[in-house]
Amino acid sequence: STGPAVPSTRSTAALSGSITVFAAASLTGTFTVLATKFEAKHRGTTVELSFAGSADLVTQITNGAPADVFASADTKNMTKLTDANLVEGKPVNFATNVLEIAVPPGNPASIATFADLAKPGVRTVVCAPQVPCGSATIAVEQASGVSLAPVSEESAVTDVLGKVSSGEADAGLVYVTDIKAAGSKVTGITFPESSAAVNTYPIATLTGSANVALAKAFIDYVTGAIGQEEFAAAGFGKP
Amino acid sequence: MSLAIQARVAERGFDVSLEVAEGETLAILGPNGAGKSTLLDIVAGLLRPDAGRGEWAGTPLFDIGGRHSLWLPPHRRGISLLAQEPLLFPHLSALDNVAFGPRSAGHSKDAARATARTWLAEVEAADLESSRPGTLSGGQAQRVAVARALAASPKLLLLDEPLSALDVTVASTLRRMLRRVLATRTAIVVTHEVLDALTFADRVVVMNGGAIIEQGPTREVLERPRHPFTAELAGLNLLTGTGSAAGLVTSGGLTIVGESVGAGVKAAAAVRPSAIAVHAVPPDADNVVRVTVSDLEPRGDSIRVRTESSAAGGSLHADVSPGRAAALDLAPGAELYFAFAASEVSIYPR
Amino acid sequence: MSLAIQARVAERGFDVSLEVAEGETLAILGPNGAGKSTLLDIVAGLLRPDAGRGEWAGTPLFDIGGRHSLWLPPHRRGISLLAQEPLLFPHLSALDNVAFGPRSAGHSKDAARATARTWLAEVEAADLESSRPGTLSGGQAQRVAVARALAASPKLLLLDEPLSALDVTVASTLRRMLRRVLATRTAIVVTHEVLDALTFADRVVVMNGGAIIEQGPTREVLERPRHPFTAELAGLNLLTGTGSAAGLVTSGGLTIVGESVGAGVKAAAAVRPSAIAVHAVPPDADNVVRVTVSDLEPRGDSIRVRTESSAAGGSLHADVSPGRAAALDLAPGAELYFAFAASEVSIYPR
Amino acid sequence: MDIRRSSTIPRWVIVVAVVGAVFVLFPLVAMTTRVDWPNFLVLITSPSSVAALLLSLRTSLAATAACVVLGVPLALMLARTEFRGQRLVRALVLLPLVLPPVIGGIALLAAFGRRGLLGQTFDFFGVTIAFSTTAVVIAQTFVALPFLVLSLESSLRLAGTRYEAVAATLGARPTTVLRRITLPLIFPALLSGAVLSFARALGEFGATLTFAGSLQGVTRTLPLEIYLQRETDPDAAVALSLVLVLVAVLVVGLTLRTSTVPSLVRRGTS
Amino acid sequence: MDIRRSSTIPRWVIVVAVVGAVFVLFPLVAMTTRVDWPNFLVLITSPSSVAALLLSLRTSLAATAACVVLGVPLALMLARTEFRGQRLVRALVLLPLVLPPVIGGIALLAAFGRRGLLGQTFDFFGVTIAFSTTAVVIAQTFVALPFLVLSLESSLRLAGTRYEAVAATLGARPTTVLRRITLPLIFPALLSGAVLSFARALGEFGATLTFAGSLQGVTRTLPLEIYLQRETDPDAAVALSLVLVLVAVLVVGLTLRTSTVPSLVRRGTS
Ligand SMILES: Nc1ncnc2c1ncn2[C@@H]1O[C@H](COP(=O)(O)OP(=O)(O)OP(=O)(O)O)[C@@H](O)[C@H]1O
Ligand SMILES: Nc1ncnc2c1ncn2[C@@H]1O[C@H](COP(=O)(O)OP(=O)(O)OP(=O)(O)O)[C@@H](O)[C@H]1O
Ligand SMILES: [Mg+2]
Ligand SMILES: [Mg+2]
Repeated sequence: STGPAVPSTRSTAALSGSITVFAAASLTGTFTVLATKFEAKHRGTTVELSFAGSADLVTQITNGAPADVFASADTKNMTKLTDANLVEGKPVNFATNVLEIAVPPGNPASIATFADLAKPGVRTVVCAPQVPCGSATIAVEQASGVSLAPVSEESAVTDVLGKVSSGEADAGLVYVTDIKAAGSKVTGITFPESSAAVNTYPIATLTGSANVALAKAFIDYVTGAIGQEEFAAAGFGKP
Repeated sequence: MSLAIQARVAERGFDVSLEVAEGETLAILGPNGAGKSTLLDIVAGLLRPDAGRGEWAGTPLFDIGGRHSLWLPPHRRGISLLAQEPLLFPHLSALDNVAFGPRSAGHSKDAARATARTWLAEVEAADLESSRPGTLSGGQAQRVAVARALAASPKLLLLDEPLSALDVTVASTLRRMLRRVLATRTAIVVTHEVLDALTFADRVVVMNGGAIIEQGPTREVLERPRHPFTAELAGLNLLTGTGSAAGLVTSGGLTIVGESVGAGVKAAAAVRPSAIAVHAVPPDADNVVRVTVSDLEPRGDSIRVRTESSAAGGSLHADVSPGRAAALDLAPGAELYFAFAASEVSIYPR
Repeated sequence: MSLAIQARVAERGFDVSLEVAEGETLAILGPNGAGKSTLLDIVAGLLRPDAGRGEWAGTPLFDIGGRHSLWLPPHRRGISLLAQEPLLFPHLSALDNVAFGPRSAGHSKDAARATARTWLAEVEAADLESSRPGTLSGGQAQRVAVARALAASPKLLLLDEPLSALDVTVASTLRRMLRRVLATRTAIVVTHEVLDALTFADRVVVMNGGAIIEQGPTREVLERPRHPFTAELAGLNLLTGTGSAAGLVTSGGLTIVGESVGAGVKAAAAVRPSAIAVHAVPPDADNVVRVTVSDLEPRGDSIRVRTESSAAGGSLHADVSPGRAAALDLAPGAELYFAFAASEVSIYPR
Repeated sequence: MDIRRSSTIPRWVIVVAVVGAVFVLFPLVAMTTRVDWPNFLVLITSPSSVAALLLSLRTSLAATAACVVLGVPLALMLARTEFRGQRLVRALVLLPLVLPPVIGGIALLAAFGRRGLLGQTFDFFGVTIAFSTTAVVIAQTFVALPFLVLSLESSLRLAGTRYEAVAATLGARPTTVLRRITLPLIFPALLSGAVLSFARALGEFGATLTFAGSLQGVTRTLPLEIYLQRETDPDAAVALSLVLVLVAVLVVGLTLRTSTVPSLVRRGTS
Repeated sequence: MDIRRSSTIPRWVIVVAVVGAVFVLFPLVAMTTRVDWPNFLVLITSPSSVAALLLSLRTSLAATAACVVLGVPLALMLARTEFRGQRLVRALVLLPLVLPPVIGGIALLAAFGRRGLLGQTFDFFGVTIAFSTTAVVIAQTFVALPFLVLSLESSLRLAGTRYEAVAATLGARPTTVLRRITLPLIFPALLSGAVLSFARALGEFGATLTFAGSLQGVTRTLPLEIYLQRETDPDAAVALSLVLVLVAVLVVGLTLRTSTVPSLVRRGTS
């Protein structure tokens, strides 16, 4: 995506060409903004973005997808790539996230605490243990001693949010940033037990990259001040 | 229990009104495309006319074009149709095809099959009962289709060329069977065979171009045809014209001597081809017509001489023996004289 | 350019070997299910026999059962088949149906259509050229199908009941047209009409139960039938037995007086129904057969009396006038005497 | 006995057909190279896999039945009647085919969900559809129905109405005609339509996920299980897919026989 | 003129058909209640939406063409020839139907990907298929082909070989028979099969995502765009789905006309 032609005073002549960034779907909003700003800053560069679930992206990359940078929603998926020797250098963590309770507007089931989610009659939706937010949920359950009986274990955050915002479920466990992104569709309820599971977002240059310089520059930008500002605005925590 | 139909199908130029009395068997004759199958389709309820009304046994069949349109679906008419194609259900055996009607009438499977077996035997197809339609020969399929139509034991039976595709032996057996079966039923039978009409029809209707052009008791229509098609069908020579004291004067000015039907009356004269003597020079006879040979056709023992005659206003034909044909040195284009006695001519108003 | 076929289809009990000379028109007669259409399908290449070989104009058509199996596909045989059903291509107009053959032979669209128009005119269907098959009457479709088969101008033409479903006028026109067209071609025509065989066949083959039971020049086979089916077809009474000095002795012990073919020879006697006089008491005649009436059938001018006779070893029929029928008080079951002169009997070895 | 059918199709058609077949089959073969064969049995016999397979079979069968029950009448209505807006209805019935699966689920939620248009009504009767096995069947039926309807409709049109008309003149009531003539005649098409629907239901994923959720033994069908396994263990996902493929091949192979083709130049066989 | 077809189908069939139609249509209607109408135009005219729509149309059309080219011969081979293993081939060709879309993508990668079985070969010729627009078309063709093949095969069987046989006796070579008889006769079925394929290609998501990736203007088709939009703005996703639905309705409505049904008791119309 080519950004608007904002005049830039600090364009670096060394940077040119284009890179493709594979980013977790939950980063769609922030990365789109960051890429635009980055292109404006370094005129003549192009940052192509491809979003999908982290696991999808890993599959694509291992199968030779032409990507330069990979931003994962968890360390587990990044590890798959480092194990496969597809990562150039060490991945850098650039953001964290914690769980929050999402309820439909009006909070029909009157949820106030994490323990409320286990009350009979409350339809709770969580992520399946296989996905990052699900493993986080399990960690929180273990830490708090509350065991949930969810009506559904979704494979993606979006699906949990969908169930809650449509009113199908009374409550769901998702990340803070997801609730923020959903706007008025759901209401977030923070709970102290969430600190038991902090999710980390790593980013890395890939070995197949044809423009390592630009890739490194983009990663620097993301982990830099402007990037952190953007992540904070979206609700992410510091790495 | 009588049928009265009056129907019009604009697209096919079809406009017919017809009545069939209870127990009567009506034969429909007519050239290809005359509208015979169309008529049966309308009566059976497979074709909806543009306008008209129909009634059978006191029940209205349809009434179209008035304020309230009425249409009785085929299955509620109690009328069974043997279409021009056998159209046997391909997934059922011959027996089950025939048993279909009785089954639909609510009979048990066994009863329906028993009935079906009886009818298959009637059409000499008992040995085919377990065959699939796909493995039947043309004539075998036709026989099973006839059995199927009859087994439905309808109050009104419509048969479209029931004996087509059948071999001579079976055709004559079936013709006799139909005579027996139709004697007690109301039926309409489309046929191209005069013999069929003679064997089982009480009355014939001759159609042409979507309309009825002649009708009446079978023998009367066939012996006194008013239309060239009917004459050809009956195997007669037809001369049309106006009655005169001597007999009849054709539009070509030829006088046919015979019994008079009164001067000025529109009349027709019929002559059997075998009653015509063929001569190379004008003979001495009551009636002599000069003709030009158009075609010669071997017919077993005899040769049919087809001719054109401007005086007679059409074509005439006569049968001669091969010996006579050789003696006359017949060939298309030859000029001949057809002669026949006044007593061999039948003249009647038309 | 002659055809030689020898083929066996076990499933249908079909086993035939047949030759057709160049330019010859062969008529195939036989009851339903005799295997007539099967034979044509094999020659055309639509049915693969279990065993046999075929050759046409020096080219092998098939050779099955030997070491090397050979099979020439239909489109490379130069043989066109008019099947028993018209099977017009439903998506093409009548004209394009007829033009299909010429087009496939590589002619230009216009040339093919011109040819098609000629043939449509020949079958009196020129006015139907733009009609879709779905809107044709049964006879109209049959005519177009005939035109389509002829327009392919094949070297060998196979016609399965070409004149079925046609009205009398068209049938006689087409019969004459076929006589003209087939005169110069090699053709096999399946028919149930003796008249067809007489009109255009040089030779007839009579089939029954998948085999050829009689063959020979048309007139000879029809005048001296050896098989009851052929006799029925020819409209003759057939009595079979052994030759004797007086003429022939049937298996029932009845002696038929006529010319002798030699004692002990297997022989048959043919008598025309119109040559038989019907009597209530035994008359004085060369031949008198006692019979029991099985059925009466009106036939226009006359009534056909069908009877059974144990002495004659089968059924016999005679034609009587309605007046005579009334005088004899005919009814099924009545006992009668059939009488005929020795000169009216044709006795021949079989 | 009938014509050796091979002789009527041009040879180049066979060549292209083989290319087409290879195009479809090659990826499937290639997939087997990605299967972790040593652990194959362990992977596919895990409790969650077995539960998912059984649930998938149950729901797909139920969905296929629902498709037949609803789809046959729909196809008949489209093929055998004429009414205004028929083309629109045909186009709309096709839609679940083109809807991205997830959006199909959203549409179902909007209709039958707790806050959906009919949700109140259901709630009133104490019925909750979401998160239940019923929801899975509904989602599968929704996406699979168009397959049955479309393949059946074109067959019904091709079969024509001639035999039905004959049956009616023999006194058969419409229901009898349907049962004894129409359905038997198009049975091969009905079967292949049902198999198509079954296959589509078996592979259904997005709408189920969105509309029904994903709980082992209740709503987590095999495709959902595969999707989930992929997060942790792509090998297991491929192995499970192979199971799905095998089930499908079995079902399809056992039901879709080569139906007998009517013989050639015979009357009455149309 | 022919029989009023409505009279031959029982009334209860209509009732069930209406239930079936409502079952499919109701969720679609309900979906429109979830559309953010005030922002509808803005949402669907964003550059990324338009790019996705255009890409979807282009690739779906290409995939449909590929389906016709490969599918017609395949259907002919399945319907008109007999060979050992035919049932297996038929079952296998059906598979892409049942494969969960993502697994379909994995299979395609295993076959045509850079590390796939054929990848080396392609690489050698300097061709990279995966993650290109070609890959999108391949993925769509892979999942859409079975639709065409199956609906065509049953129609071919139903149509029978009688007209083809007649054409052959009139001297037509197999290719002529195919072009002038077989294809015209089954044209309605071919059309509906092609529409089915197009619709399936248009809605294709999982295999595309895995095999082709999601790059705006290159591989991000409308379903992928919808998926992505859903992460950030579910309303936009629903609105875009509506666009997809409209496109599908248009295409289907314009192509699938009520084909004329052959008349009833007429000869030669089969
Ligand atoms: N479906 C149709 N649509 C339009 N016209 C038709 C249709 N069917 C028949 N016709 C036309 O209607 C006329 C009458 O056809 P019909 O089938 O009734 O003739 P028929 O008397 O039965 O002839 P045949 O002796 O050949 O069977 C013909 O001119 C025919 O072309
Ligand atoms: N497809 C088939 N499969 C098996 N048997 C068949 C098949 N077609 C025909 N037969 C059988 O083969 C025999 C010969 O049939 P064929 O059609 O050749 O008879 P035909 O002489 O043409 O009779 P018709 O005068 O009735 O047309 C019949 O007994 C018939 O039942
Ligand atoms: Mg007719
Ligand atoms: Mg035959």
